[in-house]
This record gives sequence, structure tokens and C-alpha cells, in this order.
Amino acid sequence: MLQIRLHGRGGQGVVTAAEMLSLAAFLEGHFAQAFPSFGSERTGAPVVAYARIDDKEIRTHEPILEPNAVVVQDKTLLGAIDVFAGIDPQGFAIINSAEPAEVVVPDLVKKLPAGHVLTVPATDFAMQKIGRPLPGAPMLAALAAATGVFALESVQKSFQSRYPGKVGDANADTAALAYEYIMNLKNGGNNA
Amino acid sequence: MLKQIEGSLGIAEAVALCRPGAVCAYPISPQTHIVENLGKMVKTGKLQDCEFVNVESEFSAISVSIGASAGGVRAYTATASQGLLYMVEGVYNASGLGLPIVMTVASRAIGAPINIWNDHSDSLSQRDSGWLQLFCESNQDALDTHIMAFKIAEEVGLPVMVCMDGFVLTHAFERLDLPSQEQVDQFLPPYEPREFLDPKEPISMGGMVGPEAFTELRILQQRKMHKALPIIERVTKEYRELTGHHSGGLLDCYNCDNADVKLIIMGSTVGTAKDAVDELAKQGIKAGIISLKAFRPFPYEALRAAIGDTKNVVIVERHFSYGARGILYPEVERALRGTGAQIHTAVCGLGGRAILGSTIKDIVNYSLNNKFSSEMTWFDVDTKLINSYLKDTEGVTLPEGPLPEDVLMDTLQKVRA
Amino acid sequence: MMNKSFAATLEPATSLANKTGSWRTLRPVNVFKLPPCNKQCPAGENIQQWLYYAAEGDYEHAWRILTEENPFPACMGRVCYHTCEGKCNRGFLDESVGINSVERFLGDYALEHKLSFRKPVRETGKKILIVGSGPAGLSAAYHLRRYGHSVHIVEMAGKPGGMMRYGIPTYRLPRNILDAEIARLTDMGITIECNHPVQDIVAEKKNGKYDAVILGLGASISTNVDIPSGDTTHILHALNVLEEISSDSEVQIGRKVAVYGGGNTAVDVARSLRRLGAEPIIVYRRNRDKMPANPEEMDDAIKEGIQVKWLSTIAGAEKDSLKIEKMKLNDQGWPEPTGEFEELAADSVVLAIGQNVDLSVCQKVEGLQTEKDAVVVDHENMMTTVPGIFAAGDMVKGDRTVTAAIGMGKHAARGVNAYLKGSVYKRPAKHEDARFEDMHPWYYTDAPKTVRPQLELARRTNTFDEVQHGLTEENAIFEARRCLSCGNCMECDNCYGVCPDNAVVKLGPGKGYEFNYDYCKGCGVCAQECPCGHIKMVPEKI
Amino acid sequence: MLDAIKFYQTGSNTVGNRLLNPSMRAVQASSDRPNTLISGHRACQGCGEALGARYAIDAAMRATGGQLMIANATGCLEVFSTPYPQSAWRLPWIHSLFGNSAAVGSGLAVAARVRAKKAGNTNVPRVIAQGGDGGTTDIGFGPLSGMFERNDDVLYICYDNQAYMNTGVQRSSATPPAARTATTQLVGEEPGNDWGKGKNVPLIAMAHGIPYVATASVADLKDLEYKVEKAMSFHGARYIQILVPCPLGWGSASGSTVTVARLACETGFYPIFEAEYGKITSVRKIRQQQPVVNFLKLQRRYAHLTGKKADPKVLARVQAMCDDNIRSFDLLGDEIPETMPVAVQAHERSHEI
Repeated sequence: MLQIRLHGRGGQGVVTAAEMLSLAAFLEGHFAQAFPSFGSERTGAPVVAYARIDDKEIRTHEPILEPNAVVVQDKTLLGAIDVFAGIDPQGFAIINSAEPAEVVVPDLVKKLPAGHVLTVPATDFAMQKIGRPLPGAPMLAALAAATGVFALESVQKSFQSRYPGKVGDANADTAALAYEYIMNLKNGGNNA
Repeated sequence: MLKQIEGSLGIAEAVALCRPGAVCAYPISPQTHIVENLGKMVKTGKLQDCEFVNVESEFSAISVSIGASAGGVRAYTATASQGLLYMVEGVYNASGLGLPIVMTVASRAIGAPINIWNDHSDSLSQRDSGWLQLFCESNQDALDTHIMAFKIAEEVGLPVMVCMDGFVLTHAFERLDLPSQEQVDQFLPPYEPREFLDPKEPISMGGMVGPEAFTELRILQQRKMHKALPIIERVTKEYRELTGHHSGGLLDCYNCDNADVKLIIMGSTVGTAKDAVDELAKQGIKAGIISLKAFRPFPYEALRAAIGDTKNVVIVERHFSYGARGILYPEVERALRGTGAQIHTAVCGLGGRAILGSTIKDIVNYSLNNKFSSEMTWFDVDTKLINSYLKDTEGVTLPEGPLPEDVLMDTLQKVRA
Repeated sequence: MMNKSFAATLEPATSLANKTGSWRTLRPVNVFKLPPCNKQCPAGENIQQWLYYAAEGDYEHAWRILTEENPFPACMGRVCYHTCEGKCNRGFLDESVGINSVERFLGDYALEHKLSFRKPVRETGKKILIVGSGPAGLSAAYHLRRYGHSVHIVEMAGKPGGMMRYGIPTYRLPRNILDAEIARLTDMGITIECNHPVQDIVAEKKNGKYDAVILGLGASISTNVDIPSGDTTHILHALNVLEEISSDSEVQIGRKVAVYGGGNTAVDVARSLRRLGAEPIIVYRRNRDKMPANPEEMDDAIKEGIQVKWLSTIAGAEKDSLKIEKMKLNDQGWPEPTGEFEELAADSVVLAIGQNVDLSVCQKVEGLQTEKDAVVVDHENMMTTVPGIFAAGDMVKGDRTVTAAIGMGKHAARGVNAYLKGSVYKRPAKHEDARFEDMHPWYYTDAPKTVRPQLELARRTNTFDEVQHGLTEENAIFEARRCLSCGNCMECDNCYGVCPDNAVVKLGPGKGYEFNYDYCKGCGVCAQECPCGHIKMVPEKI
Repeated sequence: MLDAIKFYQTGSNTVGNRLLNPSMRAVQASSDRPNTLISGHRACQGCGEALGARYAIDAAMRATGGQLMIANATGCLEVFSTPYPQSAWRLPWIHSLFGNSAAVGSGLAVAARVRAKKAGNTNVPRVIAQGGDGGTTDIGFGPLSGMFERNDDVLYICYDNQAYMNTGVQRSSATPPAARTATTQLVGEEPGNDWGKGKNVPLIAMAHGIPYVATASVADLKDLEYKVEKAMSFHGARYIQILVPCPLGWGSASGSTVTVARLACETGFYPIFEAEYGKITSVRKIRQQQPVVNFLKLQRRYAHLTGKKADPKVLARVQAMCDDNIRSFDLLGDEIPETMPVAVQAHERSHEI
């Protein structure tokens, strides 16, 4: 079972991202679960959402304390809360930033296997294609590229089915940019 | 049809499949998404021959439902927590009138202090309201239970409260298998009210009944509840055969064969507990889970059969009765009287505190190691937090770990001394 | 069929099993009260009841109810002084109901539609002689005929009608109307023999083999008063003047005429003279308040230009002037001389100070007691002191009006009828009075009395055409519908409507209502809200 | 011609009258009136509410051709009409709770529409919700306001007897000033109910901009029936408040029920008017104006205003209140008063926008 924890701030589409993640997995025939950290979220407040992906029925409803992957949609959270708490030593971390991971989270880069801690300028991509700072789709695409657990197309389809038309397509385009960005990194490329 | 959707949307879809005539909505977290979705379905025309009424309070939500049901259509509403309490007068009234309303309670704690997260204090407060109360362990279970609920309510002639954990289920995106409209139509026939307000056959509903017939009326209401037990079982069987979904029922056993300890749990904790006991099984610890679905009517016989000769029984509760102890305990004790089973209550998960797999494991171990010193024990207590208060105010502290009721009471002795 | 819940669901209208009548300590009952109009009517007309039918537009029924008591509606509608209207409870509200005009409408309606009285169902074979064909005699004849007796009237004048014919000016009662209403009586089989003065009552009775006699002699002799005067002064008697006018003979009376008196006859004379072109002036010793003449008639007289010398007596008369003495009223309201005199120009004087009955024929009957101006009767049954001889009208003490005479005639007939059966007539006890205080006036809408269109005043002074025109049908219904129906049900449905317990049963048109004592809780709303005071709450016997 | 003649005997003021064209008589005059609330009910002697309810519901039955159902709040009307095992109602009727009859009515209306639509039936039964003043102006006010605001197709009738009679005459927000109730006793500096409190629900109803609002009394049956029929000619939320004297609570003679109600109107104590879409459209003028003392003196709840020890200042204050009503509602003149600005939703509902 893959357990993913997503961090962000209210208004950034964190909960939606978790849902889209579960939908992407569902579209590939997996069992998946997504749920927010239940609270009365307000714009700007730290928000956590969770997702699980498995090949059998997911029964548990406990929050994810030991994630296999952590997605951080807002870099400013890094100093505020311990977003990587309980992360699997073999796990992945994707951070929304234009700066390299080594600069943003040098300690984590050392702790996790090489190539498991990645940054992606998701907000930049979102502003390019959507025109609003909604980094959900590119972050998921980055996670897909990093882990290979699900495909870019599934992320794109999930957004397109949730937001039929322009918005979905723009999200899909953003996702594609992020996916290419990570694949490029993984292939040793330099996105700078 | 498989869908990856939010639990609330699943419930809305299920309710829509039942062709209600009236849906009443008043916002309160965490049930809101259900009625939002139903409102959209009515407005788009996806749900036909149904009116969606935005009322001004829960009291009116249940009241409009009462009116609609008395007027001869299927009526549905949803609420939680304070909302349920605000409608209580109508809740009792609906059952007294025998109106087969179906209502979702997205279980949530009751304030003060205000708390929007899940526990069972709201639904359990309606224990004696005369409604059937069916608890759901997953969104699939909840979805299916809603469809069954209409059929059960209409056959029994009493309203049904479908209790599903707020947020934990309502806000969870999961894979759900929705039956088709044809399947539901086959399962749930068009609504034929037992009695309703009809100018062709005028009746007076809700007259005043005095001491001369009140007892008898109540006995007949109790008889309906007794009737409901086999009806729930039969309807569940029919539904399972039709859809292949293993949902509903009076209760459901997991890993119960030869279990050394059995946990009786209601709601979404069951799923977490199943994973936990699977892990315990790998360590050779044999713990079973009894998912209690029907709280009212209470399935005494089914529970006794499910416990069998197991001696260690722990009830995991997300609420308790102030000044008393666990709410389920007296029912379970009654069911198991004479079996010699040791029955204890573990209280945890109040006001949204997550019940983790580890919590379940702790409870199992606590039981098997005979650590229950008291009928009721709190688990997952933040001892430091409570001591920080008690020490300052009364000069006493509580020990770390699970907190038995007798230890809590002992602190009073210490204060006095 | 519905699968109804136990106890909490109830069948409709099952409360009927709960007989709430047992709660009652007072019970409503319908009472029939005596309306003030009926009570006042000298002819004993059931005014409220005939107005009831007139209001429905059922004029024949109304006329038949009316003529149960009085066979002369067309005459009465013209000459009755309708004191009933003075007592009408509606007067407390706005104006009294124009009863008299509706009566006239009904009378005229009956004449126009040639309605006739039914002949008696059976003949009794009894014979009654009536002396005098004035209103009293004709009324008595009518009622006796209805009982099935055979009636013969003897009249000393040339035509029947008595004072109706010879004492009332034609502008008030056209003679064709009188003739038509008398003809309706003779159509019933009543015979009238005119120019037949009676000299010996006992002999007439015996010779004609009459079982009873009713005397109905009128006050046909004008009262004289001694006015010192010269020979040249014209002093005339009112009845003679009226008779002369009515018989169309040329009346030579002069231009300035003093009419001496304050009663109706004085007014009749003055108004008649005005029509002949004279300038009458009424000389009366008291003031307007004390004047016995009908106020409406007096109003009309003044409107027609008739002058009045109040508080005056005629102390003497010369050729063309009168000596008038001024009077003043004492504490009791009686006039006293002041010793002050004045002159009044006048060509002649008409004395209208009262009339007398010629009782000489009565005084011949042995045992028939008389008193001043009247025979003594038992007012219960109008029998004189001689068994079998009854009297009515002017010759009996009481009001000398046509209406009073008609009423007495009716009672005399009842007295005779009882006498013929060998019993003594007793008047039935009267119902309780319908008082305005017992009514609920809020329910009645304000409405003015329909004033009968009157001849233009200019025309009135030189023609004997009827002054009072009748009501149109529309006005008559309007007027009838102003009746408050005092003390008697008018079927307004109020009791039926206002009962909170649906315990008043509506029986249908003309049948009124009854109380369902199974459910009546005795709250009394019906009684309080009955507009006409027809319901009374009486203690329940417990 | 008989019909055309203006009828001055009892005119239109009595229930019927044999002389009136049947079409001009009250429903209550008919020997086959619906009698929706039938004999055997347990209302007190002279109960104004029993009378008002039969008046109103019978009229509504006629207006709807019998296609009518009722949601009834807890209170005297409910208790005296449906004690097990007997019901005095002859039409579909439900009692749920004290404060929810408006909402139950909304539900019934939904059910009626949905059932009719499903059955392809265009004859949709209509709904009346009803209650006393407590159930309306106090505990049921939230649901009532909600029903108004949604413009649900319900006629709400408030039988206003100006206190909680069922529980033993306690004050409600409809209790007039100075009136004695069990919770506003005749003691202290201002005996009886406080001055300057209470609420005017008809005006509040108008502020919702609903199609129809009216006041009426059991003393003017034809006006009451007219208003009920008028109300049934509208769809959407409607409100009629009927003054129904309570002999027990007011301390009036049981036979005076109608008379007392009449005096309440004729003194200006209780203005009778109707409004459409938030605007007053007609005012029942006072026919025979009377000083308010004539109304007060029939009731023991006002004994302190009319007895020997009465304080004339308080009586004057009540009279001033009536005078103010007479002025504000123009109860004597010819004008239709402008009472308040009209709510915007009223314009929308009346298609004026």
C-alpha cells in the first residue's frame, strides 16, 4: 500500500489534489482512498490531506502517520510544521519550489535515497497554464514521474473528468510540464 | 457501477436511486455535502419528481420531512451533532407517528465545547428516540445501508437513522460500487404509504393519547422494533443477493473463529480494526471484530451467537454516558448474561481523535493481558495534557497509559485525603 | 384502505360519540316575543309577520296575513295614523319602518291583482245583525263571516263606509279604494242594507231572527261650542263641511276660514279647505306639543301653507273678524286664559272640537247601560250589558280612529262567536315584549326610511288628488326589509353560524332552527348574537 | 329585482339571511356546509378558536373543492379536537409539534405536488397550517418565517387569543399590554402585561413580501370567509391572523365571544386589514366606533382598568393605543394607509420587476 500525505495551505487545492490522486489510481484499476485532515479549513491555514493506493480493498480510516510519500504544495510550511514526520526511509518527497531540493531540504535529501527528494516549480507552471496558483496537478504529475506508481495520463484524466473543458485541459497541460520537468531531472537533465 | 467519489456524493447518489419525493436541507458539517449533491441533482433534473427544500433550521428540516412523509412521499434529510439535537423534538415525533423517514446522521461530537469532528455522542443521544439506528463501517456500507433503510423503514413503519462517521466517511474519496437504477427499482418498489393525508380518505394523524392507551401504543411501537430485526436480516439478504455487496445486516463478524478476544465496534473504526487484527494475527494473537450495525433495534440474540464462547469481550466506544459508563455495555451484558464472558468498555476517538490501528492493538493486548481493572477504560489519553490541569487545580496526577475508570475515581480519594 | 396507526391516528368525525350536551347548565330556547308594532296596532295586526313575507316579495301571502286581522289594507294604508311606527324599534337605530306605506302597497297590490277573501269553509247557520257599516261594523262583519256566520249590515246613510266615507277627505282616501275593499266583503256574502236607520234594536233582532247584534254607530254629531257671535257669522261643523266636500256639492264658505280645534278632524278640514282655494287658519288653545292631531298630517298641513294660531281661543265672532283670547299653559299643561285679546280676520269658523255618538237608539234598549258618549261593554268580548248585543267603534270608550274601530270590530266578532257557542271570549295572553335592549342592533345596517313620493306641494293645494302616493314595489320591499323582526326569527342564520359546537340545526326555508341538545354546551353565543332577541337562555333542570 | 335591492335588514352583517341570494350568504349559512370541525369536540363553552377554525376551514374547503389538508400546531385547538379515540375533523389533518406546523405544512405541500405530478393529476390538494398565537408568534416563529421566506404554497392561519390558553393563560408575544395573564399578574407598578413589548406578526409577514396577509375576527364572518377564499386564490405563502376571544383566558362571558371580538374591532383595538405583496390593499373600517372601555369592561383580564380602583391613566393609554391604530390604519377614513416600504421580493413575486 502506498500512503501519501499532502501538505499545503487552504485555497491551494490540497484536498482536491488528494482526491485527484485517488481518482488517478482508481482509473488505473487500483483501490484508492483520499481524505482531508478534517477541520474547518480557511484560506491560508495549513491543510493536510491523505491518499492511499493499494491493489486490495482499503479498510483502514486512520490518518497517515508513516507516509511513503509526502507532497508539499507550499514551501513556506517547511519551517512551520514537521511535514516529513514519520516518512518512510525509502519514501519520496516532492516539494513545490523552483530551487533544487539540495537547497530547500538539504537534511531530507541526505536521509532519503537519491532521487527521492525532488522539487518542481509547480506554481510557476500553474500560473503559466491556468493563470492561478493551483499547484495540485503539477505536483501529482511530479509524484507520478518520481514514483512511477501511476501514469501522467491518469492524472490528466482525473482533472479533466473533474473539471471538464478549459480548466481541466489547463491542469492537464500543467501536469505535463511538471512530468517532463521531473523526468528530465531523473534523466540527469538540468532544468535550470 | 464503480466510481471513485466522496462518501457524501455516494450517499446522495444512493438516496437519489431511492426516488425520494422530498429532501430537506439545513447546513451542518459534516453532512452538508450530501444534501448539496442532492440539491444539485434535483435542480439539474437528474432526480425527478422530488423537491429540495432549503429550510431555516434542522427543526424545520425534520418537520418538513414529517409533513412530506405524512403527505405520502419518501422523505429524506441529513444532519449531525447540534443539528440532530436541535431537531430532537421532531425526531421523537416522527417515530411516534410511524413515519418512514430516512435520515443520515454524519456522526459528530456535541458541544460545548464546540467540536466538529467525529464521535458517536450525537447519534447515541437518540438511543430512545424510537428510530431504527443503523451504523455503517465504510462508505460502501453506508451507501448500501441507505438504500436498504428506505425499504426497512417502510416495511417496519418507523423512521431510520443511518449513522455514518462524519468526515472519516463522509469526506473520504473511495471506490464505491453504485447499484443501477433498475436494480434499486427492483429492490425498492414505488412508495406505498401505509397511511397518509389524502382528501379521499381523511384521517387525523397525531391525536392526543392519554393514559388509557399510551402504554399500549408504546408496546406496539416496541413490537415494531422487534419486527424490525428479522426484516433487517431479510432485506439485507435480498440486497446482498441482488448486488453482491456485503453490506448491512444486524452485525458482521471478522476473524471471529477461535478468537481469544472479540471487539465490538460501531462505525468506521471497524475497517482500521480489521487491518490491526490482521497484523496481530501474524504475531499469533487471535482477535476478532464484531461490527455492530444495528444499534436500535439491538440484536441481542445475534450478538450472543457472534460472541459464542469467547470470554474476552471489549466494546470500543466513541462515546460514554456521563455519570455512568459505556452506553453499549448494558446491552452487551444483557446479551451475554450467563455466558461468563468478561465484558469491558474501551472509550476512545472522542471529538475526532483518530482511532489508530495501534489503538486497537493496545486494546486487544490490554484485554488479553487481563489489564482491565474496571468496566470502562479510556485509551489514547494525553496524560500530560490532563495532568497539566489536574496538578495545578487539584494537586493530583493520573498515571501514563490507558486510564481505567477506577483510577480516575481514585484521584478523588486522593484529593479528599 | 390505509393501514392506520394505533391510537395516534383517528377516524374522521368520531367526536360525534362525545355528547357534549351534558356540560350544559343553561339551554337556549326560541322565544316568540311581541313586537312593539304589533303591540301598538289598535287593529291587532301581525305587522312583523306580514312584513316578513312582503320582504320576500310574497305579497299575496303578506296580504293574507295582514287581512287575518284587518280587511282594509288599502284604506288603512292611507288613513291609519300608524302609531305602530312611533313604537318601531328601528326608530332607535335610524328611522322607524314605514309600515303604513307597505300596508298600502299590499292593499293596492291586492286590489290590482283582484285578490279576494276566501269564503268560509262551512256555514254555521247563525245570523248576526250589524248596525252601522263604518269600520267597526264592517270589520266585525268580516270576521264573523270568516267564522261561517251569516251577516247582515244595516246602514242609515246612502252608502256603506261610515266615517271612512263621510269623515275623511278624498285626498286622503279616494272613494274607489273604499268601495273596492267593501265590495270584497260583500263578495264573501255579507249583505249591506243602506238607508236603513234603526229605531228599535230589540225588535230588529227579534224580527230578523238574529242570534246576536253588534252595534257599530259612529260619532257623527259634531260637538258644539257656544261662541258669542252675530247672526252674520258663518259657524259651521267640521263633519258637515267634510261631508259636503266629499259629496262634491258646491261649498260656499269664504276665503279666510278659522278652523277651531287641534285634532285630526281640524287638520282634515283645514287641508280640504286649502284645496278649495281658501286660506284656513287653525286656532288651537294649546301648543304644538300638546296637539292631538297626527304630527305627519300637521307637518303636511303647514307645508301646504296652513297657518296656526297657537294658545288661542275664540272668544267671539263678528262678521269678518274673530276675537281671540291668548292662553297660557299651566303646570299640568292645561290652557288658562290670560285676559289678552286680539283680532283675527275671518269669514267663517269651522268647529272641529270633537264628535259625539247619537246614543238615543241604545237608550231605548232595556238594560243597556250607557255612560258619557258611550255604551258600557266588557272590553274582553265587547258585549254590552244586554246578552247578545255587542258594540264596537266610536260608541265604545277608546280611541276614535278607523284603526281602533276595526280592532274593536274584530274583538266584537270574536266575542259574538264565543257567545254563539255558549262560551265567553277571553283574549289570549300576550307574548313577552320584544324590547330594543334585548336585540343586537349592530347587525342592522343603517338605512333611511323610504319617503313616499308626495305630490308636489303646489299641486296639492288645489286638487283633491291623493297627496300620498304609494310605494313602488322596489321601495316597498326595501321598506319591508328594514324591519328588525323584533323578537321573532327572520332566518338570518346567525345562531346557526355562530355556534362553536355546530349544535344549531337549520330546518330549511320558513322553518327556522332548532337546537341539538346532544351537543349544545349552553355557551349562549347564539342568544347573544341573535339580532332580534329570539333566543333566550333558560336554566337547565339539573 | 329582489336581489338587486339593497338589503338593509341585517345586510351583510349576519351569517346568512333567507332574503339574500345564496351566493351572497356565508359558507356558514349553508345547511350543507362542510363542518370540517364537527360537534363533540371538547372546546370550552363559547370557544372563539373552535368557531374561528370552523369558519376558516369550511371556507377553505369550499374554495378548494374539498382538496385540503391541515397541519395543526399543539395547543387548545389540537387538544380539544383530537383526544384519543375521537377526532372532530373531517378532512386530512395532522398534528406534529407545537412549533413546527408551518414546516409540516411545507412538507405536506411538497408531497401533494409530487404525488399529483407523479399521478399526472393537476388537482393538487392545498395545505393550511394553523396554530394559536403562541405556536405562531413565539415558538413556531422560525419555521413560520422560513415558510414565508421560501414562499411555500401554504396558508398559515393563526388563531390569536392573545396568550397561551392551553397551558393556563400565560403571556405570549401576542398578549396586549396591561392584560392579565398567569405570568403577567395584576401586581406591581404596571399591573398586567408590560407596555412596549410584543410583536406584530401580520406586519412582519408583510415584510416577507408574501402574496397575501390579512387579519380577521370571528365577529365578521363574511370578511373572514372572503379573506380565506382570497388567500386560497393565491399560490405561495399566505398568512391570516384571526382574533378568537377565549372566555377562559380573557375572563369574558361564554356567550360574549363574538361580541367581544366585535368590540375589539370597533374600538380600533384590533385593526382588520389585508395586504398583497407587502402592501395594504384594504382596511375594514369601523362601523360603529366605541370607546375601548366598552371592550375592556367585558373582560376580567382588564378588570384593573375598569373597576372602582381603576387607574384612568392606564385606560387612557389603552385608548391612545387604539387611537393610534385608527390613525395608522385609517380605520375611520377612506384611505389605504402606507405602512412600510415593501420588501423587494414582494415586487418580484408580484411580477412588478
